[in-house]
Amino acid sequence: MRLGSAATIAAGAAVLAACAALQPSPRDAALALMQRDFHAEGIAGMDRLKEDDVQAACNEYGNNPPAELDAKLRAKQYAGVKWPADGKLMGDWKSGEKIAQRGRGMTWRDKPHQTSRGEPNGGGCYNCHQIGPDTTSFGTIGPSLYQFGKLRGYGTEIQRYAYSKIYNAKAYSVCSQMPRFGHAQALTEAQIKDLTALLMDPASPVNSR
Amino acid sequence: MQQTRRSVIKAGGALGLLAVLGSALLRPGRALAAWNTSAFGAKSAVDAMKALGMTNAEDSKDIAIRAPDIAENGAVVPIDITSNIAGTRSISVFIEKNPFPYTGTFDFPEGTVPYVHLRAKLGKSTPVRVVAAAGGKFYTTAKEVKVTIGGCGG
Amino acid sequence: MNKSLVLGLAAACAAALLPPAFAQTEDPVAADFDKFRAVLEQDNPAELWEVKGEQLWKTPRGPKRASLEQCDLGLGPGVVKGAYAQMPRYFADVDRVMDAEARIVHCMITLQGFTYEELAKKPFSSATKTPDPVSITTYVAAQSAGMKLAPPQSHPKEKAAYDVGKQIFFYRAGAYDFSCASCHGVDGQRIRTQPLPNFTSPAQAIKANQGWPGYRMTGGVMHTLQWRLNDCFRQQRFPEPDYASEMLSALLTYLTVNAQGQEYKGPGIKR
Amino acid sequence: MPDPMKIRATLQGDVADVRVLMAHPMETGQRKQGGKVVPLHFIQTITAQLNGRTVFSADISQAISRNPVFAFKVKGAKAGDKITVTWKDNEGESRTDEATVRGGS
Repeated sequence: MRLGSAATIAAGAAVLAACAALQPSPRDAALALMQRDFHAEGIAGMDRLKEDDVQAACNEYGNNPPAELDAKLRAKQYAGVKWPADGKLMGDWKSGEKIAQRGRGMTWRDKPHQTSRGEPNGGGCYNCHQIGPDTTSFGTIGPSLYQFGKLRGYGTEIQRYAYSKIYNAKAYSVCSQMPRFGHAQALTEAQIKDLTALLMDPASPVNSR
Repeated sequence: MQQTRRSVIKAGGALGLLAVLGSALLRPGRALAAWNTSAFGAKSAVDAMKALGMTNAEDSKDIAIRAPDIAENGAVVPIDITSNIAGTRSISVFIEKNPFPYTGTFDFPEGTVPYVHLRAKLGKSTPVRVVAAAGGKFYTTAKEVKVTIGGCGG
Repeated sequence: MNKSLVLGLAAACAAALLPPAFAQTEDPVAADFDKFRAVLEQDNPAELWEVKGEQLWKTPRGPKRASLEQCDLGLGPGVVKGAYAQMPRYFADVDRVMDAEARIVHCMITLQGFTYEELAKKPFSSATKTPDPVSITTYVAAQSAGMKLAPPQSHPKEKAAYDVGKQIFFYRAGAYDFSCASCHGVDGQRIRTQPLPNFTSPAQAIKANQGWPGYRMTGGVMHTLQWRLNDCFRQQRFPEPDYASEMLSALLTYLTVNAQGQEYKGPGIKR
Repeated sequence: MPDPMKIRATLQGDVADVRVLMAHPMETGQRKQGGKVVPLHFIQTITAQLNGRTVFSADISQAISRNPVFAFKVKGAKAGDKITVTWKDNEGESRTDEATVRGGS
């Protein structure tokens, strides 16, 4: 009886193990369900559900990847930043303000970015950040950028930081919630220059008032 | 009220921009009072008040307007109005910066409390002006309401 | 970590007309919004759809000329009272977890003979038309007003739906690297002027359900949680979720179970 | 045929607190849909009667919010009294609904 019982238990355990192996993990089940229950719409294709290396690391490690992987990914993202060919990092802060205000772009209802039919995308910056002194309906998901240049200095290094941070925030913090506007081709080089000017031009109200 | 209405009729000769919709609907008990096309078609609160015969309105602290300082959504701004002026027969509302400021007149026969709750569309930040009619005279006050842009729809 | 965040949300977030300055931590604006939200909720146009939904529930309709009074929302055929507060739940007849609207759609298909395709074609309200499942869901939800949320977690598939929903909630992907948690995973944040509840916190999780179905002031239309999740995924820059899908039921299971035991006040008013 | 109103009339002492929800698009004539302007379509007049006597009336514009909500207070009402509300819009459509005044707390 003892033996029998042990055998039963062993057999039961084997079945359970087999079941566990067959049972997909919650993550695999979620991926399969999303694959089945989303559909491409407008410019938002099913490819958007696929993680790239950065997204995969943040998903796997709860937005806190091990230091070594984190450093590797950051370096790779930074290396992908495309610097302006003319070497100028600053555009027009007035146009930057409009880009910061505008939240449109990249959803399934939007047209492709800056095609003949589509209007230019916005950065939606005010959704998360305080920036200029005149807009008080700003979000608080990101830090205040008011007086960005005034507080940090107007030097080239800070300009490069601002430009590359907007281009690819993951070059500095792998699991930052900030989109990679240049990397994702959500904003053009000229637009990122305009945003850099909004933050860094001493004449921009961000710094002058 | 009757007085007000009669002066309205006198003042409101020409049918304005909105003539096409002023189908002159008559109501029981108010045979003389038609929907005032020229007041509703006026593009400023001053012109609308003229069309309604509401001249020389006197500033009053006895009209209470309860509305948000900042409206969460300009499409639906709740407004409570109470007149504490004895004998108030009507309350009129003007949203000064709307394209057509005159928003409505609410009549209170004897026995009805001079109070109304309404919800209005505010195109942008604007004073909301109220004129109360009592004893053949007009009393007014206003409250500023700011309209913001919000987030993603709660 | 995550100090620099930018979300690029919403067509609604365009230019801003300006309220007086307010500090980032203190939020008198939100307090004022709450006060007048209560005024608005006292007379909620959503009640117009409750009335309509009740008629739709009780009237024989569809190719099969049947009412929905035999629809089982989990508490037995025809039992509406309290059903909404106890969903999503497992339904043996379909062997899956369904949220309220998914179940109503299921009943419209099986009992009344409508097709999923016609119901899913234009499932969200416009200025001129409110789809029937929206009105019916509003009616059903109103019959749980004042009750505590109690989505069951006893069936293995209900537990699995919670785990899967949690994965979906935290899954970062798409053009902007967003997940649901990008907006709804931390306390005390705001997008533009709109407070963002943290759905991972038991105290705030109720806000995922509270006020839905809701009369939305923008456009003056009635929307359900199906719309809310659809528009979140749009702004998350994801592809579009299928209407009344199992995936959305799983996500709703996660959101609702997190708010277990909290009082649901019935249909509300939304910005 | 327009959808019914929802009318609630509750006594507070001898004052009936009357609250009315109306289903109406209240189009401003400025909204576009599919590239076309949606024509003006709005309620212009409202009257309310208590047991047949007019107790409240209003002329309103398109600036009243979609699906209008109004509340007013009538003195001298009793439980069981009939309150009737009628609206008419600029296209000549109208709707009348009735409710019974209920005792308050």
